[in-house]
Amino acid sequence: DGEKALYEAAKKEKELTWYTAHYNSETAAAICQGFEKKYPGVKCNYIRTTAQVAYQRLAQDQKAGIAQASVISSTDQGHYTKMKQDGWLQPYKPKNLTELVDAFRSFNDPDDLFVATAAGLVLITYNTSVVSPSEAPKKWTDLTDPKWKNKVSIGHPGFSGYVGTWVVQMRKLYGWDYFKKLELNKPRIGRSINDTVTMLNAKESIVAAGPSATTLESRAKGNPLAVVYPEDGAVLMVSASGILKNAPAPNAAKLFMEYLLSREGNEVMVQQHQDPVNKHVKPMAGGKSIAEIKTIRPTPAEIEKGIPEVKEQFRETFGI
Amino acid sequence: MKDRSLLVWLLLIALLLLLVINPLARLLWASFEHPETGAFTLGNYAAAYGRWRNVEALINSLVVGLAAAGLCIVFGVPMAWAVSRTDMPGKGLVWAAVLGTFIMPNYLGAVAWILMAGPNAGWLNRIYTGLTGAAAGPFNIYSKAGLVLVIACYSFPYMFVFTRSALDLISSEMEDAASTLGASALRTTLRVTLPLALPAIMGAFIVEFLEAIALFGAPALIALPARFQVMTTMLWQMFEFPPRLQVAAAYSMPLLLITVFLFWLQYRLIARKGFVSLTGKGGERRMVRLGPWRWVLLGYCLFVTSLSFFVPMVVVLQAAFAKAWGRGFGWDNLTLRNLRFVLFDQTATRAATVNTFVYAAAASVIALGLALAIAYIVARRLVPLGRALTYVAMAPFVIPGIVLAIGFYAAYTAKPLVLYGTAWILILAFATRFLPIAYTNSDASLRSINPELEDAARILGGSRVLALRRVVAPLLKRGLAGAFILVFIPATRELSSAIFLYTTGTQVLSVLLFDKSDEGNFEVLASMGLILVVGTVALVLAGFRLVGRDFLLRRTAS
Amino acid sequence: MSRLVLSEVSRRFGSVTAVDRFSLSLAQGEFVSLLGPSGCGKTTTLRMIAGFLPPSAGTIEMDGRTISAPGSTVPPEKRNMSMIFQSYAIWPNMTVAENVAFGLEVRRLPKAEVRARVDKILDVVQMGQLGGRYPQELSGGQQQRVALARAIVVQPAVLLLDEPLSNLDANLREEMRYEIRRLHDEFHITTVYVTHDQAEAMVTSDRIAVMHQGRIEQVDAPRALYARPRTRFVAGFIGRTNFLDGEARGEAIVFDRFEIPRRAFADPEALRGRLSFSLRPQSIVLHRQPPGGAGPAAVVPGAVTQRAYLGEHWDYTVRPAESALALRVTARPHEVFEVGENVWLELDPRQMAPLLPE
Amino acid sequence: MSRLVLSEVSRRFGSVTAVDRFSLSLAQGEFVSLLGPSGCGKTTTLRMIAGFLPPSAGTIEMDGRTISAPGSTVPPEKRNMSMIFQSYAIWPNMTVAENVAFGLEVRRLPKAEVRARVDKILDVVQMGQLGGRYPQELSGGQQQRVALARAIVVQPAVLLLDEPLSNLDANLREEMRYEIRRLHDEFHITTVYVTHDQAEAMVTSDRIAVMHQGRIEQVDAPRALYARPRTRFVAGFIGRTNFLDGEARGEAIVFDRFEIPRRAFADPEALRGRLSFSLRPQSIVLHRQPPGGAGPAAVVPGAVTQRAYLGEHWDYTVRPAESALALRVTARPHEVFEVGENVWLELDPRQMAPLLPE
Ligand SMILES: Nc1ncnc2c1ncn2[C@@H]1O[C@H](COP(=O)(O)OP(=O)(O)OP(=O)(O)O)[C@@H](O)[C@H]1O
Ligand SMILES: Nc1ncnc2c1ncn2[C@@H]1O[C@H](COP(=O)(O)OP(=O)(O)OP(=O)(O)O)[C@@H](O)[C@H]1O
Ligand SMILES: [Mg+2]
Ligand SMILES: [Mg+2]
Repeated sequence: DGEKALYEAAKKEKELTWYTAHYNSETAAAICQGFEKKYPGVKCNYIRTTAQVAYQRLAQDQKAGIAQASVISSTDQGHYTKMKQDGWLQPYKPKNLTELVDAFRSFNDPDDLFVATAAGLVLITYNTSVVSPSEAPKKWTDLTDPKWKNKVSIGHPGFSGYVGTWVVQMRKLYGWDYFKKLELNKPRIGRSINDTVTMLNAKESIVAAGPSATTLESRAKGNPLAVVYPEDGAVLMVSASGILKNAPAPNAAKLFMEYLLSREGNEVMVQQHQDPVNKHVKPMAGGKSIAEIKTIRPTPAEIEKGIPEVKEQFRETFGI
Repeated sequence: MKDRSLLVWLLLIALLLLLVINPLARLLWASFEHPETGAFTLGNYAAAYGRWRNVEALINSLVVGLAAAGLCIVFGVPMAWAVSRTDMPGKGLVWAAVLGTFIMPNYLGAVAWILMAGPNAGWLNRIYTGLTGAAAGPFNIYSKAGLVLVIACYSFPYMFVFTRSALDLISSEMEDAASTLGASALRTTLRVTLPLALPAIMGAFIVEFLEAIALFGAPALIALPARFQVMTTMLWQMFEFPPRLQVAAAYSMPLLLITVFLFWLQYRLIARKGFVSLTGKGGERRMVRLGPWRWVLLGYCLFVTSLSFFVPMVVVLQAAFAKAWGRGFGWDNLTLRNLRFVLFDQTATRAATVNTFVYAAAASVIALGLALAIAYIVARRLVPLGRALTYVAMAPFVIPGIVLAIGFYAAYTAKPLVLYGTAWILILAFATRFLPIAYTNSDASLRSINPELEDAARILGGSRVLALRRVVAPLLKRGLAGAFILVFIPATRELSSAIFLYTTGTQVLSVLLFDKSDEGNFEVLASMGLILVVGTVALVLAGFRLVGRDFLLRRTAS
Repeated sequence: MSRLVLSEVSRRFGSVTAVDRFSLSLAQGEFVSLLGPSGCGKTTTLRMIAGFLPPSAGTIEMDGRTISAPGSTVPPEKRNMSMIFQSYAIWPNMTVAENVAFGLEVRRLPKAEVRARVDKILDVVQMGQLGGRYPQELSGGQQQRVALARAIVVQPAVLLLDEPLSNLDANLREEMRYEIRRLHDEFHITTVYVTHDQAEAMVTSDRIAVMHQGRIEQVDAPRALYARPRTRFVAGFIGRTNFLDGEARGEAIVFDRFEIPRRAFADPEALRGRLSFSLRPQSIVLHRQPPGGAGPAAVVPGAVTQRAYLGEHWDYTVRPAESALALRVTARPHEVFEVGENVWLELDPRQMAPLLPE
Repeated sequence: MSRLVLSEVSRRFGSVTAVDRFSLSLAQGEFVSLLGPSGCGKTTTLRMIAGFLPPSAGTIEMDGRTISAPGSTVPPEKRNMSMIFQSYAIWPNMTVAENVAFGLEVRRLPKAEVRARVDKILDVVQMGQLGGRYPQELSGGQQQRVALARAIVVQPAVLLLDEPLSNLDANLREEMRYEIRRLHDEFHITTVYVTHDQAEAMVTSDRIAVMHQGRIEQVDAPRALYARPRTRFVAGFIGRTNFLDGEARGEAIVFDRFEIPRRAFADPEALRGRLSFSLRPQSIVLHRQPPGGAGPAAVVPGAVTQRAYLGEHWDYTVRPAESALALRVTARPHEVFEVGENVWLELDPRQMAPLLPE
C-alpha cells in the first residue's frame, strides 16, 4: 500500500533531519531509534533545541537557501501561522490521522500543512511533604487563596509559550483580575514552566501551575510531588509538526509523520513520560488519559492574539 | 627589506578579522535592517532603547556586573596571592576547589544556592530560625545581592588564575627591596606585589564584568523570581514569538562600546607604567612566611571555596546519589542509578562527551594561539594601529551568546566560509567566543616579560615567530596553561552557540545538560556535574604536572 | 667581517634625544669601543645597530647595504650580529647549556657539534661545571658569563657588547677581555664594545669613540685619545687629569703664578690667546729637591695639600706656590710625601694637550 | 650604627656550599668590603645578613641580639637595614621619584619632607631631572642610580651594597663612592660593600674581607691587605702581582738564577725552607743603566719580552737574565723601553710579602 511506496522512496533518500522542540533529547533520540528500527535503511537525525532556536535555525536556513530540515516540530503556535504565511511548509495528510485523539483534531491545519503530534497539560502541582491532598488546591482560583502567600510558583509568559497559553486561558476564564489577585500572594516567577518543578522540590514554593509530563517524571523517581487535575479544567497544550517545502527528504518526512502518529511511536513517547496523541495508547502511571479529564484550551487564534497582550499585562501586574 | 614575519602577522590578523568581524558585521548589519522590508532603519535601536524597561534592565546588568566583578577581586586576589607567594598549607586543595568551582555547571551552583539561601526553605535560614527562634531568616538569594554573590562565586576563578599567573612571574627581589626598606609583608604585598599584577587583575575584572553582563543561566533562575530583569533576560524574550532578532541585535551592539571604554580605561590607568617582572637577570620566587597567619589565610580560602564549591558540592552530591532529591537526606533515598544512567545508559552521552572535549580542546588551542599572537602584535606594535586589534579581539565576549549565535550561524552558512554541518563551525564559534579570555590573559602576561628576552633570541638569528615559540611561550607556559583552562572549561559548557550550530553527529554535552536543567531533572544533572567536576579536575591537575616545573622556584632552595 | 657605517644617526624618545647625529664608520674586523658617561646614548646606539630600534633620522649601512633607516629596517635576525645585553636577557626557563646552545640550534648545526661548542665555550667562561643549572641558581657574575658565552659562541659577523664584564672580578675580566679580543682576531669579527672601564677600552680597542649627550666628541686610537684629548670633556672623561688655563704672551705661556717658555711645547706656533691644557697626574713628577738636568721640563715649587693611598699608587694634591691651582699628582708607593711638605713639581710641556675652546 | 657579628655562617643550596663557615665581626659604623671572584658567595652572604635567606648553619647577631639562625630569623623589615641588589630590583610600575620615596613613606615621614629628601638625593645621584620617568625609560646606569638613591635615602643602620656602581662610568663612580662614604661617616652607618673594583674597595673601606669559594681568606685594612697578602690567592686577587718562589739558604734567599741577602728582607728571621713571595709590578723599577746608590734593593739584569700601553702607565714583561721567570713591571708613560731591550730590574725586598704555604 501507500506506506510501502513511501518507505521505498524514503530509502532512496537515505536520511532525514528533524528539527524538534517537542521533547527532551532522550525522547527525541528514542523516537528516532524507534523509527529507524521500524524502517531500516532510513536514518533519522534529530536536532533538539528550544522552539525559538528551532525557528531561528529554520529562518536562517531559509535565508541562506539551505535545505537541511525535512520535518519541523515547534511548540509555538505562532511559528506555524508564520511559516504557513511565508510558504515554508508543504501539505501532507497522514493516514494515521484517524488514530489521533479527537480533542486534538481542531489543532490541525485545514490545509494539511501541519498536524498535532504532541500534547501536554498545565495542571496544579504541589509538594506532598508539605501539603496534604486534602489541603491541595482543587481549582485554578484556589491558587489566589491567601494561605499560599509566598508559596506559589508560576512561569513567565515572556519566556514560555506554554505559560503564555495558560495565562491566556486563565484570562479567558476569570479575566485579568485573576492575576491581580494572584499577585497578592507574591508568586515566585520562574522562566519556564519546568522551573516550577525545581521550586517545589526545593520547597521554596509548595504549590504551582506546572506541567504534567515533567512533574510526573520527577514524581516517578520518588520526589514528593503530585498533580491535581483542576475542576475548572486542565489547560491542554497541543503542538504540531509539519513538513518543509524544501525538505531534502520529502518521502522520509511523510513516513516520519506517520510514525509520530502511530501506535509504536506513541508507545515510545509514553515510555519517556510524554502524553500520547494516539487514542489507542495508554498514558503512564500516575496520570490520566486526556479523554478521562476535563480539558480547556484557547483556540489557535486566541493564543496568537492573546500572548502579546498578556505579556504586557503580566508586566504591568508583576513588574517584570 | 621588510620583516618576513610580517606576513605571518598579517595572516593572523586576517584570521582574527575573519573570525570576529564576519559574524559581528552580520549582526551589526541586522541591527540596521528593517525586519520586514530589509531596508536601512534606525527603528531597531529606537525599539531597543526607546523603552525604559529595556534601559533599566541594561542598568541592572551593569550594576550587577560591576558588583560581581568587584566581589571577584575580594575573593580571587587574596587566594591567588596565598597560593602563588606564601607558605600557606593546603594549596593543592584550594587550587582543586577553584577548578571545581569553575567546572561545576552554573545551573547546579545556582540551584544549590537557592537551596541554601532561599527565603522560605533555605538551609541557612532554617538554621538561623532554629537557633534564634526568629520568624524568618535574613538570607534571600532572590535579590540583586544574591545574584551578585552567585555570579561572583562562579566567575572568580578568572581572577584567581589571571592574578596567579602574574604573581608567579614576579621575582622575590621586588618584594625584598620593599621589605628591606622596612615595609611589612602586608604593605609590601599591597604596594609592590599586587600593583605589579595590576594588568592581570584589571584584565580579569574586565572579563568578569563582561561575562556577568552576557550571562543568562544564573540570572534566569534568580533575577526573575527576584522580580527584576537584566539585559540577557530581556534579550531572551525578544526571541519569543514573534521574534525580533533585529531589535535584539540593536540592543546588544552598544555593549561593544562598553568593551571599548573599559579597555581605554585600562590603557589610561596603565599608561607608561612598566610591569616587567622577568628581567633576564635570573630572579627567583620564595614563599612569604606568614607564621600563624597562614592558617587565617587558609581559613579565608576555605571560606570562599565553601561558598563557591564545597557547600554547593554537598547539594550536588546529595542529588547525584539520591533517588529523588526532593526527599532530602535518607539512607533509603540513596542510589547509584543516576550515575549509572549518565555513564552507561544514556546513549547520547558518550559521543557528546568525546565531541565536547575534542571541540573545546581544539577551540582552546586556536583561541590561545591566536590570542597570544595578537597580543604580541599589539604589545610590540608590529603593525600600525595595532591597539584597535584589542577591541576586535575583545568584542565577542560582551555580546550575549544567544545573539552572537545568530551571527555565527549567518556567518558560517554563507560565503566565504561555509562550514555548516561540520565540527569546525562549533570549534570556530567556541574559539571566537572565548578568544577574549585568552587575549586578556596573554596581554597581561606579555607585559611581565622584558622584551630584551626576545631581542636576545632574534639577534641570534631566530625570527620573531621562533622567539615567540621558544622563548615567550615557554616563559608564559604556566600562565598559558591557566588560560587554556579558562577557555577550555567555558567551551565545554557553552550552550547558546552550541544549540544553534550543532547538527547530528556534532552534539555536545552542554545541549544534553540543558535538557536536564530545562526540565528540572536535577538528579541526573547533578550526576553529570559530579562526573564533570571529578574528571576534569583530575585531568587538569595531571595536565599541570606535564607543564613542567615552575622555573622561578629554585630547585635547590632549602 | 663586515663594514659598518653609521651616518648622522639620531634617535629620539618623545622629547628626549638619546642619540644625536652619530656618525661612525667601522672597517671590516675593526674593534671600536664606545665610552661615555651613564645615559649618553651608548645602549641606544647599539640597539639601533642591532636593528631593535629604527633610527629617527640617519642611516646605518652594512657592507654597502642600508640596514637601518627611519622607515625600514632589516630585522635583527637577518643581520648576522650578536649582542650582549646590559640586562643579560638570559632565558630563565632554559639551563645554562640550553641558553648557550640556542644560537647554534637556530643555525641548524648538528647536535654533536652544538654540544661540543657549548662545552668548549662554557669552559672558556669558566662555567664548565654549571651547564645544567638554571639562571636563577647562578650568581650575578655567572649570569653575565652565560650572556657572554651565548653571544660569542655563534661567531657572528658583528659583535655588540654592552658592558659585558661589569659584574666580574678583575682577574676574570681580564681573561674574558682577552678571550673577546682573541675571538675578534681569529674570526675578524667587527666589534662594538660598550664599557665603563677605560683601561678595558684602552687595551682591547683599535679605536675609541667618546660619546657625550648623544653626540660623538672624539674618535681616536686609544693612545692618541689619552695623550691628545681634543676637548675638555674627553680629557676629563678619559683618565683623570689637571686642567691648566693660560694665555700666550710673547715667548711664554702664562699660567696662574708660573709660566713656561713657548718653545718647550710640542707645537709652539699654534698657541695663541687664551688657552687650556690637559695634563695627566702621572705626567707630573714630585721632587724633594729641585731636580737637576735641564731638558724641556718646567719646574714649579709647591706644597702637598692632600694625599690618598690607592694601593698601586699615591694620589697627591699639590698647590703650586702662591697659585690657586690644585694639581693632582700620581706617585709610586715608595714616593712618600707628607701633607704640608714642600715639593718641586716637574711638568713636561710636551705632555700638555691643548684643548679646543668650548 | 650597629654591631654586626657573623659566626660560622654557612649556606648550602642542595649540594652546593655557597658560603662556608663565614665569621666576621663588624664594629659599629664600620665600613667593610667583600671582595672575591665571581660566584664566591658574596651576594649570598649579604642576603643572609639582610634576612632573605636563613643560614644553613651559624648565627648572625646585631647589637648582641641573634637575628639569623638556621631555625629562626628576624624578618628583613625589622632589621633597619637597606640593600642595593645586584639586579637593582627597582619597581617598574613606579616612577623614579616614587621608587625613591617608598622607604620614606614607610617611615611615615611628612609629605613635604619626603619630597625634599627625594629631590635632594636625586640631585646627588645626578638624576634630578628624571624623577618623573619610569624605569624602562632609563639607561642601565640611571637605573642603578635609582637603586642606589632608594637604598641610601632612608639612612639605615646597616647598609648592604651589592656592586652598586658596576654600571657607572669612572667619574660618576668616584662621586658616588664618595657620597656613600660621606653618608656612612655622617650617620655612622655600618656598611657592607660588595664590589669587584679593588680600587673602590681600597679607598672606601675600613677593612676588606677577601672571600674564596665561600670562605674568608683574609680580613685586613686595605693597605695591609695590599702590602702583606697572606696567601697566594689574596696576593693574586688584590691587584696584579709577581710570584717569586725561592729557598732560604744560609744568609741568602735563592731565586731562579739570582739571590737576595736575607738581611735585606723586612723580617729576616722568619724566612726558612721553601718560600713564596708576592711582589707588585709597580714595586719593580726598570733602569737602562745599573742604578747607583746602595740601599737594600736588589738589582737583577734582564730583558723586556712584552709591553702594553695602558694609558696611565706602561705594562712591561721582563725576563731576568737566564731565568725562566716572567716579571710584570708597571712604568710611567714616559719610561719607554723597547721589546728586546736590556734593562736592570730594581727589586725592593722589603716590599716582597712572604706567603703562607698552600
Ligand atoms: N639556588 C642555587 N642553587 C645552586 N647553587 C646556587 C644557588 N644560588 C647560588 N648558587 C651558587 O652559590 C655560589 C655563590 O653565589 P653568590 O650569588 O653568593 O655569588 P657572588 O659572590 O655574589 O658572585 P658574583 O660576584 O658573580 O655576583 C655561586 O657559585 C652560585 O652558583
Ligand atoms: N624609552 C625611553 N624614553 C625616554 N628616554 C629614554 C628611553 N630610553 C632611553 N632614554 C634616555 O636616553 C638616554 C640614552 O640612554 P642609553 O640607554 O642609550 O644610555 P647609555 O649610554 O647606555 O647609559 P648607561 O651607561 O647608563 O647604560 C638616557 O638619558 C635615557 O634616559
Ligand atoms: Mg646602557
Ligand atoms: Mg653577586
